[in-house]
Amino acid sequence: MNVDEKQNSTTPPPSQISNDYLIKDGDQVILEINQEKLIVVKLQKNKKISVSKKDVESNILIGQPYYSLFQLDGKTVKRVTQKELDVQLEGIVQLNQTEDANNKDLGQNHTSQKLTQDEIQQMKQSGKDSSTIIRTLIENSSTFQGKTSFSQLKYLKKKIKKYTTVIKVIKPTAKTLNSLYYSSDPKKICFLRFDTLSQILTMANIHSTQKVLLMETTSGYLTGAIAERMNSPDGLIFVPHIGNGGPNLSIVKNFGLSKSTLDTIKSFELKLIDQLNQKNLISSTSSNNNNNNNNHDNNNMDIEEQPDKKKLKVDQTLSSTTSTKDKEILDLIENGGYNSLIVVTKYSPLSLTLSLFPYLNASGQFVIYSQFIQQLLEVHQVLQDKNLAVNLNISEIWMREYQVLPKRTHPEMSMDGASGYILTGIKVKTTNNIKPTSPISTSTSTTTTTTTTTTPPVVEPTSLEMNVDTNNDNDCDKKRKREDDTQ
Amino acid sequence: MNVDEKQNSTTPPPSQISNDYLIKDGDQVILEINQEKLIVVKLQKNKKISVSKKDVESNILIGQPYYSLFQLDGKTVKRVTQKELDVQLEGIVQLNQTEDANNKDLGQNHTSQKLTQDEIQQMKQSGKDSSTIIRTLIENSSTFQGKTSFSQLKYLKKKIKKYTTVIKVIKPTAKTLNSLYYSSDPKKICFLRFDTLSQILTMANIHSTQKVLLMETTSGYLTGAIAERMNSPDGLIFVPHIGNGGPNLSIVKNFGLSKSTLDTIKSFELKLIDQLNQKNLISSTSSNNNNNNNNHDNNNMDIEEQPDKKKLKVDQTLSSTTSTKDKEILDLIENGGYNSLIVVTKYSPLSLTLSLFPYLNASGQFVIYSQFIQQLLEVHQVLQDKNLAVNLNISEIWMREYQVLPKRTHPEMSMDGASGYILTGIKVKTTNNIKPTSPISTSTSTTTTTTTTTTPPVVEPTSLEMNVDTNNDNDCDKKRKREDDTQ
Amino acid sequence: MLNIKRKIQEGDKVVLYSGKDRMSLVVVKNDNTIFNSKFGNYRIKNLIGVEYGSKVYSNDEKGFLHAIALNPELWSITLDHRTQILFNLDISTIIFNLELKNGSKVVESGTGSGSLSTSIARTVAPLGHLYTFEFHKERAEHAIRDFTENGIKQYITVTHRDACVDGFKLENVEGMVGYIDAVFLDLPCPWEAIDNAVAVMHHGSMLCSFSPCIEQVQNTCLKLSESSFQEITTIEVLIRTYDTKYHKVESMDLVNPYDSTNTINNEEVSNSSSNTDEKPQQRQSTKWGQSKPQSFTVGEMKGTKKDQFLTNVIKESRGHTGYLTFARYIKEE
Amino acid sequence: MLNIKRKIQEGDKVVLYSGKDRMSLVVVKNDNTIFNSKFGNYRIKNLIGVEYGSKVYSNDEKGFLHAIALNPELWSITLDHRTQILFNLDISTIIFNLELKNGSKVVESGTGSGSLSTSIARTVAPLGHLYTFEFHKERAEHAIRDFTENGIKQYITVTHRDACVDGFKLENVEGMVGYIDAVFLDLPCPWEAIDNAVAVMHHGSMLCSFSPCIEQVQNTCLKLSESSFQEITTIEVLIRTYDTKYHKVESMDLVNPYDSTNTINNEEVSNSSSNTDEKPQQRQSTKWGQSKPQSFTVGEMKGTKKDQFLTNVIKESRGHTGYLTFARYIKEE
Repeated sequence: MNVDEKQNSTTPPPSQISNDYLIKDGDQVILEINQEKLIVVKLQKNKKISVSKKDVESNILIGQPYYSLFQLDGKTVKRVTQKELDVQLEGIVQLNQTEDANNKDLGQNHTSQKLTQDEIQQMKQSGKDSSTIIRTLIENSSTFQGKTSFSQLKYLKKKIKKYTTVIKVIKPTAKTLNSLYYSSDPKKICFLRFDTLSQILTMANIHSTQKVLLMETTSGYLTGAIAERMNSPDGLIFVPHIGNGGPNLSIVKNFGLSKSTLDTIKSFELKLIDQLNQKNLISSTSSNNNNNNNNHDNNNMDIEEQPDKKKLKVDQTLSSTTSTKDKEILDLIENGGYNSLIVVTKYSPLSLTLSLFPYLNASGQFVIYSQFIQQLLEVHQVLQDKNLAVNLNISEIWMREYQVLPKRTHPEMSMDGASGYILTGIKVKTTNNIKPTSPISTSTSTTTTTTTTTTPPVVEPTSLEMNVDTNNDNDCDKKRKREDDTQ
Repeated sequence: MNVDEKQNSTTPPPSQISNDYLIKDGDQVILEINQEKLIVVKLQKNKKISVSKKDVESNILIGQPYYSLFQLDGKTVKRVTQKELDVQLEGIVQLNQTEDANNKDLGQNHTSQKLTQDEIQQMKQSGKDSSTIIRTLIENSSTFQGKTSFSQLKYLKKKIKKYTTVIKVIKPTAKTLNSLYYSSDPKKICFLRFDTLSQILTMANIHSTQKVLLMETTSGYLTGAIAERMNSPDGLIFVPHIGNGGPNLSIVKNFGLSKSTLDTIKSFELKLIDQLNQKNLISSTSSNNNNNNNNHDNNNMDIEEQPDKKKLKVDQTLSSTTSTKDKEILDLIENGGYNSLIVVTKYSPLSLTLSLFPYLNASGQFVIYSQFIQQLLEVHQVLQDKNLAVNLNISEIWMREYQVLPKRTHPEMSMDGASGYILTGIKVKTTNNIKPTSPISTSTSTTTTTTTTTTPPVVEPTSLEMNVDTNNDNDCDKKRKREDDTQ
Repeated sequence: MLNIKRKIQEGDKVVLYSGKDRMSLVVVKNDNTIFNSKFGNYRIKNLIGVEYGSKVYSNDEKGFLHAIALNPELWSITLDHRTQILFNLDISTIIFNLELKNGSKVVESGTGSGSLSTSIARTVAPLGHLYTFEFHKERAEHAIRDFTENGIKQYITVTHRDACVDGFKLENVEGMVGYIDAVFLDLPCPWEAIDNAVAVMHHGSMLCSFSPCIEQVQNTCLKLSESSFQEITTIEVLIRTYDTKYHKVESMDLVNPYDSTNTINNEEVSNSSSNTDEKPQQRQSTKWGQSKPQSFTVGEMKGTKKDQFLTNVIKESRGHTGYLTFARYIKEE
Repeated sequence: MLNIKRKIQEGDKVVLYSGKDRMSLVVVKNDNTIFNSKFGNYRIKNLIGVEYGSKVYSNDEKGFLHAIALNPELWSITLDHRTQILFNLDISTIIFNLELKNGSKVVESGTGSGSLSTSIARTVAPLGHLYTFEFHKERAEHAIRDFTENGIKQYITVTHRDACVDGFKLENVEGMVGYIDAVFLDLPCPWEAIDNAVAVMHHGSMLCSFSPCIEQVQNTCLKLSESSFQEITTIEVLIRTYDTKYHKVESMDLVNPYDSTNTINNEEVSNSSSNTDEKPQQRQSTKWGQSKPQSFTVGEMKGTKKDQFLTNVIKESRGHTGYLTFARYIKEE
């Protein structure tokens, strides 16, 4: 195969990039204010937005590229470049170039400014631009000249933030919205830090055609992040909500999602799932009373084997109390074909996870998040003891930021210690095990039970601790004794 | 005060440094073999030790400085310097100096050696020195010349380790012994990594005159580490042991401790403490039955207030079953004046901690170690609920090693994730609280009870979560409402 | 790999799972292939028609495995380590911070094992595309084979090229220059490729460079700050995986000096006992699981031994993989 | 600080503890000093004769504090942050890896806040000695004051000197050159002091350099490897402190589809309940503690709220402090 300089024939269609990155009327945008604070606002033509207690015309922003900077200085608002801001800064005053100054003789006393607060306030209200104000402040500072250039720059930057406002208009995405909520109101998004979030999206195998069962109390942030990534009318995001006040998915609107993607988000009351579980449990225990108790936890898992019978039963039992709309939902629950289950809530995750678990396809992936490892331990234990899942892992992410500067490179001195924990795993079928000799996929409960009975010493291999190369496709090490295996 | 160039008058006596760092007859020493393996051996004049299946005369090592290198090559053993080893390495072959070679064309096939295993073995047995053997191997290698200098060096070093043994004689210390046991048999020392260990020694306030209550199953490693640091006849290390087979403190002998320091280590059966707790509990509940149940957990804490009475009682109740030696021990238990309690065992720490806790002085520091955070959580909860301690913290240490090389600096690619957890805290008295107006140190149970009763809404301040400057010695913020305080 | 049916079909790549460190990848063929493992031998063709997630017994019915659907994460675990691969957590972080989604156009250099490429393809498919560049010819060819077998080749263009020298422009591809949403660099000297990256990026698009050594990061950050990049941040992510299982916990039975009603151990056992209401079906017959507390003695002292479900950190953790430097390209006007 | 009696004496420095982030240091004097705090006002002289570890009530009897004995760790927490201080974990690691013990002779530069000096003095006293060097005169003087007040000055010699230039030899001190067991450097350019360190060290003694930036580490390691040092290792230690307390945990009451006998929440509450056998005396009357599970509703759904004793990591953790480079001096013959 000749691969040199030759490419696949599928040329993707060119997309409307330039337009995507222009600020438009009606956009929800993130404003970064003085590199400190992030807010989200909706821009509407001829309307004003409020930034740092000042009014800004939306029209000034609309039509400009995203990530542009706008300076609110004195009484004007105008688009600026970083270079212009740098020039402004340099223009205020010449910094010390010598290495002699060393702050050494500076006491703890910071009152080296000769101007009074009133005088400064007056300058500000007179609409003077920030450069002029700061230059005046420096002229009236008794210590500025004795500082190192590093300290001088720090002083300048501090003052600039005080007397001028620079805003950057950021395009809202899962990433930029995470920065916003994680820094301003982390509780609103269940303290979901970007690294843990990105791991959740990966481990739940999110992609355009996925069917996702999502239990969240992140005010819609997680729903939006998943929908953004799927960006497709071909998926399904089923978001049960607790209570009859409707779902709280308020953050979804900030993602700028297309209508067809938004339509894949379906939210209904968790109560319906709970009722369904109740009905199935009662009917299965009464109808299967001649089987052993191994079966009662599997009745929800053989939907595909007996879809008509099961569906019928559900419809009958619920029909007296449920509306037509509820029936549609029940259909979505039972036949959604969910391959991902994600639980990120403020509640203890065990009951929510188990309640939704029957509707995840076998071989589907799930991710359960909690701030407390103990809560995941409970879920892990139940799933393991009931053999409901394999590849169960509790993990935690440790993230560091670095300062990379000439001669001053080091990890940041403060770090965020708490990114929460996630439990990941793959659901497996617990019955209908495949015997090598039995007719495939027609195995009944009876043969399964027999199989299990004839092999009492079989031990779940997940409990083994072995350090074996995973790239050995044909592990022929059959000589090792059974005892090793069951250790 | 003039501090320039002037020092404190206490000049410490010069110690026998040179002798300390010479290998002596009878020393337990650590041998580092080929920078890979550590073993501990006892050197005795005219006796042989076994290294890599070869015999080495102790006499060759005795009298040489610690950290010296000895090379076992062919049939000889001689002291060498690192420089000599480097010269040896360089002398074998000229490495590639060009950057052209890049290993790119090398397949996975490593069988580029033309000599057979038999031929190599023959060279080795003929007593040829390693340089000669390796030179021959290189001459018969079809790929060596095509490798980068980096790969060539890697190859050389690997071969050298195979055909020659270099040992370094290391002075045993808590640090070097930790490397040894942690790498070879971590279970033996309860998986205690050096960083966690060093934090234990600090947080337990170990110093020359400390009285330490130490419950350990680290085979004496921790006992030795504490004794080494105290290095004094003025301390006391009380090490209860479980079972009547005597304490397992086998590692202590490897520390090279002086007799007077060794004499501060006292070990007796934990059973005696348990019996004492039993007796105290029975006598206190029967004698204090007119008091409320607040008191029964404090009877062991007012030893100092009523030492004679208490001591008498203990002697009486135990006298029928205990020997004279046991009475000495009981005296040590009750009047040891322990200021540190350390629990590092393979057992669940709760029962051991509570059993020993009465004998720790108030204001004394304790450190409890476990590999499982859940076990420390139990201890933390009980100590907190019973108000037995303050400044309770569960912590964990995260340690990284770095490779620091020109253009190749980065944290190590593999790391040790498990250093265990420690619970630290300071014991407090639970009764005999000091009322500002009451006569100090003569408060009785009765007044104490009254005090507690008159202040029902008092809340333990440790449950407060506040972010306050700790350097504010006179926090005058009295205007804040009581509700804030009791939140 | 992206649209797997619920039942195994001929030609599927299936993960045979028998433990966290024991996963094997097999291609299901309708012939007499036998899969041999520690847990018995399995006739592969019997998998056809079996539902994914099923438990499959060995020919002698003594062992079993689970048949699991392949996905990019399992792929990156099971592929043979023919070169240094990026690990899942780095991959997750890269994809999220590059703001990838269905529809994104991405440039990657080098392709390496294809483990990141596979994850990117999953994310950007079907509307987006990945252009990946690999210096080593054999690796490029191997990657093409893998992508084809995994059914994602229509989303990936593999080019054998030194991107530092020859750049990322593909002559006969339209909609590339100025249309690239994200660039990922895993190169010995990433700074040498940054001008070439800029040549295909658009305003607001993201770049990520992965480097193991801090000196590489320093050079890269310098180059980025001299070029038109903003939001330059360098991070490192590490995953701590917990070892979670039943442990035999031994506890000494001792008098509790703070409570006359109890020995400490009894108390402890009842407090910290794990889910005792659960009656798992299999566990009861194994030596692990919710066994009754057992007594033991050391000399004259008694203790209680009990299974507890506990976590601790896995001792041998993966340490540093690399530093991730992210930056956004802001077109200067 | 080293040989504290069980009862508070006049002149003692006592830690008044009212919470992890609320510790104050007071010198006990027999006068009318009042200590004011959020938890009431306290007459300091009343502390005289009180046993350490006692609970002390405020003048109005509404608040209380605990009187705790001072030690180097509490000292390093309570001292005002007049310069960057080394933290406990770094200090522990330094002392252990320098192999310090009673009797060690140590050189330190710079003295800084004296927080490491205090810990070293505790460890090497009474047989050993610390020679500490400080470039800033005020800091040196302040350190001498602190060491005197803390009763450890006899173990420490403070010298105001630029050790990079003038070295560590003290002319009128015998038994220093060639007798130093350990050298600790916390300097902007530690490599400039290494030759001076070697001049006082003996065969087998240890050196540690603490630096925040990797470039400093690179220069230091280079210099060490060019000098007669072996076992050169660079590490970084970080502490994770867990936030451990009662949390109100809310759990939804739902049908357990895997168990007909139970709703999941009931099950959970009984399983994960914390030490319910414990009957703490104070907790019962507070709003926290082992309160009975409470029901709550969200719309038509029911849930159960319960206090659970849980840990999580403290969000605002201390990140990087510095790299620690250790090396052993091996005298070349």
